[in-house]
Amino acid sequence: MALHRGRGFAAINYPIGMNLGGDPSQALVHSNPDGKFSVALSSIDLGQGMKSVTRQIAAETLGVPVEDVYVDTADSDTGPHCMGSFASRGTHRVGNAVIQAAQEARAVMLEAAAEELEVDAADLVTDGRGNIHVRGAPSRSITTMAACQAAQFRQGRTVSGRGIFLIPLSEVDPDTGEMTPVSCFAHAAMLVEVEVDDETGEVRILDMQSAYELGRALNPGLVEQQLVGGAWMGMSHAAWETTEPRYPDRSHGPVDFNSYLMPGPGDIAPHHISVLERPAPDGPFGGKGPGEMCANPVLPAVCNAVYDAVGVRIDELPVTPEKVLRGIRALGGARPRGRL
Amino acid sequence: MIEFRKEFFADERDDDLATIGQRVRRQDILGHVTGRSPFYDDHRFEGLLHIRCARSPHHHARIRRIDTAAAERMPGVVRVLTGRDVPRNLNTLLSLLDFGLDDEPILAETKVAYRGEPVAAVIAETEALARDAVAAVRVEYEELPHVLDPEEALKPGAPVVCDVYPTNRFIYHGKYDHQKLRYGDVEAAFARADHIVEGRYQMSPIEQAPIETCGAIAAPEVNDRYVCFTGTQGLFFSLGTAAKVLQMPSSRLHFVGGTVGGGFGGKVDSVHEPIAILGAMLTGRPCKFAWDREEEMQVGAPRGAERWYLKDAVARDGRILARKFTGYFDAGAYTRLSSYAVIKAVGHLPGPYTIPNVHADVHCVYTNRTPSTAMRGFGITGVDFAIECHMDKVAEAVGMNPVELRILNAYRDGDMKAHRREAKNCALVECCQVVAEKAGVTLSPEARAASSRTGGGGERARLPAFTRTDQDGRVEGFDTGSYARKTGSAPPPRSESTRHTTAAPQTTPSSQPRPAAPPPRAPQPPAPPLASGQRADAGGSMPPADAASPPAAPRRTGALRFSSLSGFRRR
Amino acid sequence: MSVTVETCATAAEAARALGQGAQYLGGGTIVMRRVNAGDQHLSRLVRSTDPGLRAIRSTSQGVSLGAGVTMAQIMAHPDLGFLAPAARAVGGPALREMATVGGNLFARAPYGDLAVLLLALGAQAVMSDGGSPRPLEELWRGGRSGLVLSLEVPRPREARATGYLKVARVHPVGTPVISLAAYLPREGGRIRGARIAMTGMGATPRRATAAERVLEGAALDAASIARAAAVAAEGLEPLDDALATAWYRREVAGVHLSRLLEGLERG
Amino acid sequence: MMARKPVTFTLNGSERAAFAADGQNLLQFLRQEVGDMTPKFGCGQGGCGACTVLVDGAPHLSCLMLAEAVQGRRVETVAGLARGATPHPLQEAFMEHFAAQCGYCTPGMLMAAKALLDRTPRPTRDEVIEAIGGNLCRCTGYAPIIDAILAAANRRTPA
Repeated sequence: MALHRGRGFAAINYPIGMNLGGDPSQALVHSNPDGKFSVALSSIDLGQGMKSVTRQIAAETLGVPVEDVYVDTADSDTGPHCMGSFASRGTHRVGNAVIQAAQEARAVMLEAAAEELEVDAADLVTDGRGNIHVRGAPSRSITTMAACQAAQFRQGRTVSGRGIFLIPLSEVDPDTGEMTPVSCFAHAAMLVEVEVDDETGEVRILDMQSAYELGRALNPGLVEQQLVGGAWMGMSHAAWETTEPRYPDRSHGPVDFNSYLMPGPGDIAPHHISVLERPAPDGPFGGKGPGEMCANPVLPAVCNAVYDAVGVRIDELPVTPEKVLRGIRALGGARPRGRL
Repeated sequence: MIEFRKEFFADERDDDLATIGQRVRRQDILGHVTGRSPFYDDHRFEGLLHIRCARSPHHHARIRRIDTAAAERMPGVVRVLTGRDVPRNLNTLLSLLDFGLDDEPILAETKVAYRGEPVAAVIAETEALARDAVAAVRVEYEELPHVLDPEEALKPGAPVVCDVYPTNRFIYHGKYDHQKLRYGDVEAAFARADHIVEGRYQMSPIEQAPIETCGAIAAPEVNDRYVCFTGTQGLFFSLGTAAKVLQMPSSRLHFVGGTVGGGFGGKVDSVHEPIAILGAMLTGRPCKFAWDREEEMQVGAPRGAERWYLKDAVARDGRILARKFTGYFDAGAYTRLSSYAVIKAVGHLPGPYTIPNVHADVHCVYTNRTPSTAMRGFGITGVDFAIECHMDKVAEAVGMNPVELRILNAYRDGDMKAHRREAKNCALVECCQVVAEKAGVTLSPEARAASSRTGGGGERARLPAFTRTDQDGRVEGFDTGSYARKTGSAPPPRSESTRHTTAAPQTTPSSQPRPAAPPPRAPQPPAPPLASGQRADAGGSMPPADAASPPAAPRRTGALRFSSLSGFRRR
Repeated sequence: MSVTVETCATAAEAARALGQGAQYLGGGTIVMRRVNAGDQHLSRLVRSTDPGLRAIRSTSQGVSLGAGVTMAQIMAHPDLGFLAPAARAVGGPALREMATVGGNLFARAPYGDLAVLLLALGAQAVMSDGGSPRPLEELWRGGRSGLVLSLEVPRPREARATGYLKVARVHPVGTPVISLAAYLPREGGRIRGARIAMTGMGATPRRATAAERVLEGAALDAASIARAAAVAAEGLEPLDDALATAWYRREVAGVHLSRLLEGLERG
Repeated sequence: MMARKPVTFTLNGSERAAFAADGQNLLQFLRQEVGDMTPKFGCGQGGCGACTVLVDGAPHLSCLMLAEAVQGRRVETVAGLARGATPHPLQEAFMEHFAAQCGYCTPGMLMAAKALLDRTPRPTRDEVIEAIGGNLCRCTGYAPIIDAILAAANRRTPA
């Protein structure tokens, strides 16, 4: 037998969010008397980190420690409207709504502080550690706790804010397809190395080298989660998954995880990720949303790598050992290309 | 193994923020590692009932009779629901955005269009008893010819999958049976190209496979409201759908969710919430409706299969002069979200490259398989697979390094894109350069020097002098605009006529007394556009259609417009 | 179906209780899945707490495995090294704590990662209805009566004589496309009593009799391995399922057999 | 209705007694009758490991185990993993290494990892992979989970 190595490349961009019918999300922010803030959303955290990234966005905007913010989601009685968590819209749409709400709440907090310090609110800054002080004069300061207590118990102000972010409806021209599909794009390039067994058609994914541009990485830990997990899903789509192994025939459809195939912990390949950050002009602190695009380049890169290794084009996913073996047979043997 | 290449675009960022950019622990992580994060099914209810569905064994069949008597008599069975119990038993998800016609029953009444389509829902004391009762539901079917391949479904004489769309195609803007993209003149470019590169690509249907299956628990709440704990990905999407299907003001619904065991697009369809709430309404007890793993895999809507044909005109030096797409989204039996995936895909073409001539015809096609829906990368993943496999073939055709080819054709700031908006904030070139550098791929000095921020605009910002358009796939008589206005108004009170009006597109009005057998229905050639228009109207405020004579509706005109937010302004 | 469960102190009582229409519940990895799915063919389940069913006894010619012995027990047992590779091939650690020898015999194809090795070794089943132990193939041919109490597994004369190979799409835990086991005892360098078995090549684990015939009396070398590989799938009926088509299994059965045998040849 | 059988067992160190319905599996029993919601339903087929609990110290798939079979035995779930308010080293490592996203597979993953570390305090990477081989995660791509388990093993003070 012979094992053939090959490398395949792919590059993609990804539109952030949906535009059909307009794409709004809302947020409400308010503080407890002691200056601890709550963010109310009806957005969904399905693992992507919605609660965590909006918490950081709120803390950054309010100018308070992240520990002083808690995000509550999702309850339709308390959380204002949100389209939902899909289309990589969460960070961008909800994040922007949270910024608007937090800015409104921050303004009240600073007015309250100004009244206590007997200065102009415009001269006040937050230090992100729970203090508000006069710009350039850290000694003239008040804690966010004291400011919020004053607002509520002495001044009768609500330290709260409302936010909405809307990407307006995009009309689509029936004849030309002219439209404004989205507000910003994320980008990725991926080079995958595979090893193909020319007697069995089995493909092993050996290594992944990637570069992802996703706007500002609002939380490097959350970004890493998406990119590592998403690339795994890309591998999985490329060479394992299908609900209909004989598509379009419906026979042999998997009904359990023994027959619905996904790469296990013994199949994963080292993934060397580089993150580029070109802030989105309209993104929250320039953030875009890596949630979906991370999987996409892996599919074609794997197919291109298989071609590079044995000369077989797989244009129908998934890349099964059978398709590869049939291809090798049709060629009368592996035809390594070595183009990369 | 992750690095942050801060040197790129550093001048566009201030990296001195306090919390943003920090590797802060997840807010929900302690709950996750202690097993205390409250997923929808982690809320306990006294006297919880369990709902399971009886499902079609056929790809396509007329329902002659649904007999639930035996099931209802079984121990522990509280109630058996059929379509007649659903206040508005016809819906399409995107009607919340005024996009598309109601085409899918919550519980099938007159026919089933895919294997696994629900025809009855058993409510029982335990899951085991519900399963036993499901096995006792007797349904008489009259099998109909079925079609499973999207291109087969578009051929004359193909079985009609969904009566609302008699040509097995979604209708775009009330004008065409597919979505067009026309930019420049691809045919002229093909004529003068050095290379023509063609390809056919097939994306497989894929299960979102969240480890937590889709489901919801609904219970009567105080003050004549219902609480619904759900794993939905769109809380108000599901709330709005339930309000419409149950003909109930949203103020009587209290949805709780937000902690979901994976979604990946598979938890948008709002299949479970309306039935769980209906169960709670009709039994007065908490009801749980969830899929088991087998249902999740074969009944739950997957990422739809997509088939793409690409044809490129390429110059000797590797510049792509034109790219032509023909795409087929296999929507399965009902629309769900596939109609939108086509729009999103078309807005994405021709990929991250600046190509002066682009042409696309993309069809949302109905077949007799499980309806497909969103999944991570929806509308993009499949066509990106096609585009990037195709780019590899183009690189080979012109004898070029595949990375160089991408950089040469990459879109840059200021370029005009095929959907006629200027590109900005681009970074494809830089991603390619970084990977090449890491992987030891040698690039030419030009490719190494390239930048997303230079070399764009100017000539590349100009719209084509001439764009070839056509009327192919023109349909007459659709006016989904009026449809949109109608659903935009307060839902009419539940009545037979209301119910049957919404069901009117079906050729067999369910007003016929059961178990009367409907007239047999042989495979028929796709109805002419006019008929389809009438059906669209009938789906509107027309009186119940009579089986014998199709509704004679006044022809409407005017293209469908995505009316924004009508579903939401009223809140 | 909603089931009733009867627990018996002894295997003999369990065998009697089985009677008509009842299903024996062992480790649960097969039957409980059917219970969870509401299988309407299940109404009575019978289980037994008989410690004998969990017993592992070394005998003169080999070992006796109670039908209730789990994969984890086999892996942990000092005398069962020759079975460990197959036991480890069954599911993940949690499943192996539950999955039993008896259950693996009746696991739906292409499962049976242990059974295929037991078949290659010529293991025989001791049934509750008395009588002499039965070859596994006889058991699978039907006419199955009573409860499998234990398996008599001959100990390979030489450790080097047995080989095991599992081919799966997912790692480390995956359903077999094919699993292969070979027992090739040698006398004076010649193979005597060759036994080769495969899962995925029939409705139950099956012996590759054509390959056995080629190897019988031959020396294990490149030539005989090639001849055996060429006829590996002869007379077998490869499965057509979600994991692979019958065509694929037929095409690669020989490839994997030769890889298994080459491993044995290298020793 | 079905017969109900009393089951007495130890859950995370404390004696528990509850009634199990005939044919009820351990997962349903723990969640519905006992009220420990930490083991999760993923498939009911033994294919995902989300329901993994320890029985007498060994990992078991609670969805495939007859509830009454734990009579008199010792059951551990993730609810008993922390020592009071102090997270188990595995929990600490999972938090630090971002080893959970949706968190639904996490309880089963943690119990599979605990079973490993209880027997093999210093596992190799391959041993970790083998130990979680029966536990599916759809979010993380496994790498962070493997890293977290190895980190926990290295951090853990010898018991």
